[in-house]
Amino acid sequence: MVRESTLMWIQYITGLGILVLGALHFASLTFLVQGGYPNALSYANVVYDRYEDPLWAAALEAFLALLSYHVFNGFRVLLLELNQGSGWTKAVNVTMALAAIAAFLYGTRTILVFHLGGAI
Amino acid sequence: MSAPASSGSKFPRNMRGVLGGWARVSHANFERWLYLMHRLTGLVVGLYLIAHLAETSDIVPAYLSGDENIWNNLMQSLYTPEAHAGLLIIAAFAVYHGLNGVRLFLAASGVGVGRPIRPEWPYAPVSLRSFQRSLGWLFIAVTLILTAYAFYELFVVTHFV
Amino acid sequence: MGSGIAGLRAALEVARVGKGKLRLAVVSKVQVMRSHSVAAEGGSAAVLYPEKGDSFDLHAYDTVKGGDFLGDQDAVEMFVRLAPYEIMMLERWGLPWNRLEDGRVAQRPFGGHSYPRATFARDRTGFYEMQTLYDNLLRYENVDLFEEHFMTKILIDDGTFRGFYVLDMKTQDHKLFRGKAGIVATGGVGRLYGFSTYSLTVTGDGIAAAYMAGLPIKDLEFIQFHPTGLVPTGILVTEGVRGEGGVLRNRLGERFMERYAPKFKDLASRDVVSRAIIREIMEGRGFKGPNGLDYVLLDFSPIGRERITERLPMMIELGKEFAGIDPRDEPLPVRPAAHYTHGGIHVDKYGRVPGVKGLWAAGEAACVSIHGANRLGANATMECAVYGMLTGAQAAEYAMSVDDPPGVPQAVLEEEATRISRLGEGTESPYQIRQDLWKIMDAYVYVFRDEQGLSTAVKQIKELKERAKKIRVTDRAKYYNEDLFRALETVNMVTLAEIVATGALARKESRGGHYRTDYPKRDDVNWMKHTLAYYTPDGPMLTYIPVTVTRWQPEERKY
Amino acid sequence: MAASEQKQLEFKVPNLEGVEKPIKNVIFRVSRFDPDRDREPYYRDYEVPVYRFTTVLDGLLYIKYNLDPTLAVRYSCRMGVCGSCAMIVNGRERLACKTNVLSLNSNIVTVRPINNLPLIRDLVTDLRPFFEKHKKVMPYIIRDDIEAHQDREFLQSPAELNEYMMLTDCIKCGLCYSACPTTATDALFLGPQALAQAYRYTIDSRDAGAALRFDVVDDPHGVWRCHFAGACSAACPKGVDPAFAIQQLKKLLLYKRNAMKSRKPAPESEKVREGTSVEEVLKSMPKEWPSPPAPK
Ligand SMILES: Cc1cc2nc3c(=O)[nH]c(=O)nc-3n(C[C@H](O)[C@H](O)[C@H](O)COP(=O)(O)OP(=O)(O)OC[C@H]3O[C@@H](n4cnc5c(N)ncnc54)[C@H](O)[C@@H]3O)c2cc1C
Ligand code: HEM
Ligand code: SF4
Ligand code: F3S
Ligand code: FES
Repeated sequence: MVRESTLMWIQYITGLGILVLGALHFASLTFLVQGGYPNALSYANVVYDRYEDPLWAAALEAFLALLSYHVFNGFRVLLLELNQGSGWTKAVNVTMALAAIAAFLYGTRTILVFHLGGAI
Repeated sequence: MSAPASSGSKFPRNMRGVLGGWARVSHANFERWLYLMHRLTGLVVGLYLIAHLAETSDIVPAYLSGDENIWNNLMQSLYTPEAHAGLLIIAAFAVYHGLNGVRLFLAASGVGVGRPIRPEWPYAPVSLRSFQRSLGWLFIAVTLILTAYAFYELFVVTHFV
Repeated sequence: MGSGIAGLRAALEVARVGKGKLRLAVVSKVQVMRSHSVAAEGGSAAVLYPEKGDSFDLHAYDTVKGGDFLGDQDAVEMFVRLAPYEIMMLERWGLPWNRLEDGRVAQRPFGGHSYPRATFARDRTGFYEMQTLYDNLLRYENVDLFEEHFMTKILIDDGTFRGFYVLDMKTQDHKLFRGKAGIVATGGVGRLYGFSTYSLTVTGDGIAAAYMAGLPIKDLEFIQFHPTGLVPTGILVTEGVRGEGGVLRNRLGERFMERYAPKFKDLASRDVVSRAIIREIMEGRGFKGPNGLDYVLLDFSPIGRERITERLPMMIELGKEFAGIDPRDEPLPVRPAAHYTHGGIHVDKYGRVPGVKGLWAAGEAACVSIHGANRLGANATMECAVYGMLTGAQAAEYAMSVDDPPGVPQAVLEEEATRISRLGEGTESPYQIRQDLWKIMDAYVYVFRDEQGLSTAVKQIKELKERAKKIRVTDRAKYYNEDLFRALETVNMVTLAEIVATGALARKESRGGHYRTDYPKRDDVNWMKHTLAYYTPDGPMLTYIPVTVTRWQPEERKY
Repeated sequence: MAASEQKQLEFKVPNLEGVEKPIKNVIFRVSRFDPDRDREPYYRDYEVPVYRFTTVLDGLLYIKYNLDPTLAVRYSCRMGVCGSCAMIVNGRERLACKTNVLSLNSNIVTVRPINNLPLIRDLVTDLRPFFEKHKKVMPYIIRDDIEAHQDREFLQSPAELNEYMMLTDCIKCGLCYSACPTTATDALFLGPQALAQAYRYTIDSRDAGAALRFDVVDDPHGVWRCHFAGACSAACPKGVDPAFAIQQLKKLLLYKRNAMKSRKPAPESEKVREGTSVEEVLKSMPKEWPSPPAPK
């Protein structure tokens, strides 16, 4: 079994990572974009300037990975405190792990579709 | 709730639950508010993440079909003061949660929770009057400042000009 | 039976020795850590630094002298030699003693001790001892804790211990604890007094149960009055205060103990200091207190602020919260308060109850007679620990060597069940009886006693005894019926008060804690003997047994 | 007389006003519950005269003695060291015997049992789950040689003592357990008290049991379910500061796991003490049971 302290260590580290990448994400939608926020979400901006740029895509992908872990581990914590019993614990652990993976894969599809050339 | 009390006492469990326990605010100390807010913000931003993943995935059909409007229409429909108010809250929550998360990380690293003392009457716990508490206030202040900036981006440059 | 220092120490010893072979029940009418022993403050006396001038002889002599030569000296000698190892064991089990710079255990001066040998942990020594013992007991799986179980009867048959009759306070289930060996460690009788340092639960149930089972109760008339009970509540201000340098002052600001005990001054033995205080008050040099609680002052200023905070932190807390005074700035109002029961179930020097195979008594409930007529500070917790260990070790060995006991006759159990169910059908409030008893005891059986007062007391207690037969239990609930147990206690209290007052009336001399204004001298010719009280329906029957003297002949006590 | 009169001025005479005469009457609103009869706890009001030093416990005992003997309360030492009388007074976790009624500044004193533990009766809760958790964290010194000698101590400097001293003051009252938000829903959470004791023994320089205790606290319902809400420390009547201890424990788990596991416990004192052991006493003890006293 994975130790709880390992899981929480990762929780903290992913949290820190999210803070950095999140700031970048935030910036990319506001002052880094020409025209600022009103302009940031146009298809051109989103796809040509960011998703298709391997660097931006890599950053987003990392952001997604960290978030998937962090958020669903956070949910796991919350749910474990809500109710107890061995059935519940197992259910929460499995569901949250699957949900994290699902979220990650689903998000990855969005980010990488531009690089895989329509393979998905 | 069906959980067994560890000793199987036959008396009513008397546990306070989410509202009376997590969200108990009568006589709450500062850290307790921070805790409550951390829970709330984490939960809300986490749920937003799921919604956000769904939302952004619209770019895939747009790309595959070459019809940019699938995406642009969605963005257009979300370009409203209501949606922006929601985003503002998410931004504020995310900032608060992130900074407070750093504070918790520091606490778990033993930073700013004080040094062991000889307890003296009237007892004032070190952990509640050390650097951690200042940090709590500091991060709240930073959250407010960054939220103000988000307000500028989401409202001032979009709806007011 | 009992989970004070004595009970827990005994349990720990049994658990340790009988691992895998014995099953052990710790039964207590409160939760383990709520026992009165947690209130003990000052320290535990043991000879730890012979190289610095202390010695077993000195400790033994101090104890015997403090006890006004009523202590059994063979027991005292054994006790002082066992004490140091006990302190060391507690240390090794994790007790946070105060330390010297080199890492060894620190000690401080205490009343009546001619060497600073009170080993201490701040001013919560008893609390830490309890904590250490309790925590260590959790090591063992062969221990069952029965918390909030009230023992009402000791079952003895044919000169052999059979078990205890116990009520579960949570559910009112009647339970029979059958056993091969039993140890009674149920503490003293201090709550016979209203102005008392004791916890509200110290009602001497074990002593009463032994008495009702026909066992002799020894020396119960000797009650210690601690000089410094905080006015107005009676909460203890530890002797450690005077140990660290605090002094008593009267209304004129005099350090009056210089007059009464030129050498030991404020650190004379407790009976001496208590009498001095009452004398000051009677002669008009005390302060007028509320509700007749006149007092003198305990001045902390010689100790120094820093040291008070470091070594006597709880005094600040207690002073502020219960008298509104910070002892670092102002002296505390104090007066003598009932504090220790010298007497108890008669046992031999190993803690065995004579005539009842398989039954031991330890701690304040027992009277080995180490403390004689007046206990020195810091000797009580030490006695509890030492005798807990001693009785525990014997009980474990004994239980492993004898066969299972036969059952207890059903009739006996039914009789007890009926007694309890009958109880409470009357009209008298147990609380009123208690309060009346406190008035009597505080007035007539206090520091100074005399013929007239004591006979009044005996008479009035007999009336209370009649009233107690018609005691009322208002609460009819099944779960946690506190009312019922307070009533049971009240019955015991009245029974015990009668022994105290009768014994005191009979003892026509002054010795240690027992001071008769009409017989102000000690009388070694006629009264150098222990009182034994036996139960009869009309009140205690008193007989006497001799004191064991080995090396120290009685002499005049000077402090 | 004049001289002594002078001297008298050096002392402030304690001000014990208001001890004899009631200052005011206060309504005690007490939570009542009998599992046999009631489905929910309910409040009942009592009027209690209050003196200057009347504590909430005094008030409850007044009710018990004079107004309603059926009230069930748990108490013992009445001086704040035994931990019996934990209650929630006017919304806050407190020891009833250490809470002065006047200091509450309120004419209504609401008293109810502490949270998160089974309720037996009126103000009495079942602390067994709480004690069990304390037991779980192995609250004792762990090392091989505890019973190797009984004539010498393990050395510990005052500084080493200071490391954990404030945590030794825990009276196991359960107030922190009642205040903590996690215990309100997580029945398996070890709770502030047990976790603080786990740290207290782990950091004790005499102990070598870190590895064992780490296994217990590093559990899905262990130390990580504390979110530094600090309610425990705010509630503690003895200044124990569990919140501090728990964060320190997390720190050990995150950064010093291996160092703590292999830490050498404090050495024994070289100096040997004199004394007698039980074995010696028991050897010399006459084996036959003493007979009943023959009075003279
Ligand atoms: C305020 C104060 C301070 C003191 N300070 C010091 C000091 O500094 N140094 C020192 O050496 N001594 C001191 N003493 C004395 C010392 O504390 C006591 O003598 C000692 O604690 C007694 O311990 P015990 O184990 O015999 O009994 P207790 O601690 O009184 O324990 C009695 C146990 O028996 C149980 N019990 C009682 N009746 C029943 C029943 N009917 N059924 C089941 N269980 C029952 C109780 O629940 C309790 O667990 C002090 C005493 C007081 C009052
Ligand atoms: C911005 C995106 C983030 C999201 C969506 C998010 C989400 C969550 C969620 C849902 C929880 C569980 C809530 C709970 O246990 O009460 C949580 C817990 C946590 N988060 Fe985040 N988080 C984010 C950013 C961060 C950042 C930047 C940090 C900084 C290090 C961080 C640190 C933590 C920590 C330490 C916890 C555990 C808190 C605890 O156990 O009390 N998080 N997060
Ligand atoms: S830590 Fe404080 S509040 Fe918690 S049980 Fe111990 S003394 Fe009570
Ligand atoms: S209140 Fe609970 S969450 Fe942690 S700091 Fe104390 S244990
Ligand atoms: S009665 Fe002992 S702590 Fe309140």
